[in-house]
Amino acid sequence: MLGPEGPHVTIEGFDGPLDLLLELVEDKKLDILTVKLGDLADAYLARVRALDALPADEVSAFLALASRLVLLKARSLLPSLLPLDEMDESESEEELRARLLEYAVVRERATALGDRLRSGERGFHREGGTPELPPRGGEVLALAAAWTKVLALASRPREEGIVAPGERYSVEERTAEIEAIVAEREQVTFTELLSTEPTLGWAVVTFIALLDLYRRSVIDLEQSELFADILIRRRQAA
Amino acid sequence: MRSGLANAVESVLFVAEKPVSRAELARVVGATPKQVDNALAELSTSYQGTGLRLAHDGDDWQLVTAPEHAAHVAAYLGADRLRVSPASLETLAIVAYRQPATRAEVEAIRGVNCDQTIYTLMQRRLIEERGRREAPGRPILYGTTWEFLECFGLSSLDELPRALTPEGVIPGLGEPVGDTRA
Amino acid sequence: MRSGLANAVESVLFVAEKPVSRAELARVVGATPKQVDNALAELSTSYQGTGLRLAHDGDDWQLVTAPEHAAHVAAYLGADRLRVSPASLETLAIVAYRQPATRAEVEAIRGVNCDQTIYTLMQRRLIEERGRREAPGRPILYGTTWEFLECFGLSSLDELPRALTPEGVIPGLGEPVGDTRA
Repeated sequence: MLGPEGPHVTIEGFDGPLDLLLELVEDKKLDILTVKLGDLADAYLARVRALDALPADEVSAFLALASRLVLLKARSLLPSLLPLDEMDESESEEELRARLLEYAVVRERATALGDRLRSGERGFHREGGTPELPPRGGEVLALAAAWTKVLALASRPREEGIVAPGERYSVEERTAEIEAIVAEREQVTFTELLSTEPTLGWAVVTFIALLDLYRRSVIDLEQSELFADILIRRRQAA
Repeated sequence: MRSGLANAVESVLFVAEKPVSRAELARVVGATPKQVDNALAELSTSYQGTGLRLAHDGDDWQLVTAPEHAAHVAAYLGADRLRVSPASLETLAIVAYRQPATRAEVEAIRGVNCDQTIYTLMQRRLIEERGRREAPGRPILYGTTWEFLECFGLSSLDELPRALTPEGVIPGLGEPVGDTRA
Repeated sequence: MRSGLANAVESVLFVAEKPVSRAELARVVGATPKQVDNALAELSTSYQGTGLRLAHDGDDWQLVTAPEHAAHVAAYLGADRLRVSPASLETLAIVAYRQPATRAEVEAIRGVNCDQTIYTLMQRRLIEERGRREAPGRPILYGTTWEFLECFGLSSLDELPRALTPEGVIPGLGEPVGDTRA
């Protein structure tokens, strides 16, 4: 038994008066349906007597059943002495038998359940495992397309010496170029600025030039959302 | 060959972290409840001889592992075996076969006070409250849980082991339900 | 008819909250790794035409739902949960096809700073850290995750579609790995 069973006391292996009575029936290999329950009175009393330290709240239940069994026994021995209406008041043998039968079924079921539990053959459900719910529904073809795109981007003619783009492109020249473009068109996108020479070095130089122009308040930069194209706008004279 | 609907239901039950009702299944797979019933029956059959089972408690459905592989799953999860005292098992048996049942009914059958065993079973989540009976005193009704089905390796209450002894009808307790199930 | 071992493996993978290694599977079902391989192959075949799939990342195995039922699963879990920007998708593609990859490599290919996209992808658990490269600065290596496979309905990285154009070797970045798989 795991955990406290608290105030419920199991007396010498008996879970209650009915349990003890059923035990007697089974011990004596009697059939609940045919046995005269009153005949068990002596054996029942003997077993109750043998139980030491009966807890107070259980005693009455044991004794109530014992007295009922004694009554049933007395009635079978001296049927004429007991008026009929009095018998109706007490629990009849048939009622007790029905209760015992019901209890026998419960105990059989409890045993069957206990056997199942002991066999360890149980089911397990899935806990789910991903409480934050990872994203789903990704388009694998979109992923492949993105890969294709970056491959195309990466395989474009590259400037020699990716490490030192400044040697090939002049930030000053590029700044002047961009200044001329916005002076003429008012606004241009970053993508457009890159399209003339789509290399990494060119992009870096263009970006630095833009930062410089922004710092000098020549242009305003706008980006509607992260990774959206950058819009370069000529700043209006104050 | 399984139907697409059965597979859709399977996918949903697989990701579900709790039992899914028939109505909810119908909604998410875009089918009628009747079609879902067929899909569930189809799945249930196809899980025979596999490591999975389709379990249900009323109209709620859940995928669980097959009881015969419990030892391996327990080894993986490091799960302890559940122990229940004989006294608690009796109370559990009464609740399981007669549910919903009140404490008074359980005590009438067992002939002893069942406060503690009911408390213990509630703590282990093998039984739970199921509202109250519309009767004097409005006594609490108890029924078994999903945990109960899982712990005992049952796919549904229909699989409760049957008793061999014929069951008596106790006056005042109404018809027992256990052995009249299909 | 499936073998008992395949069913045992299925039970364990079903309850597992994360991918289970071949060695761990062998331990809990009490079989040799070689027998586990056979059981996994058996399972993989039997999931054809069902709502489940057996996915693996190297020697780590996991049960997932079949990609064709993603819509129903999403309907159950609450709408389409994937929102990946084109920029993030590019970064993800680079990591997926070249893994493990460093941030510098991703940036060299995309030509833009990728701090934010890498952070976003990490947060969404589509990529994860995979140790560090033994090189100056010991840069962090990134690779794709289980969630990535699930998200894109892939059973393994071998199933990544090939690039639509012939892939060149990118100077200074070493051999690409994506299309040399399979």
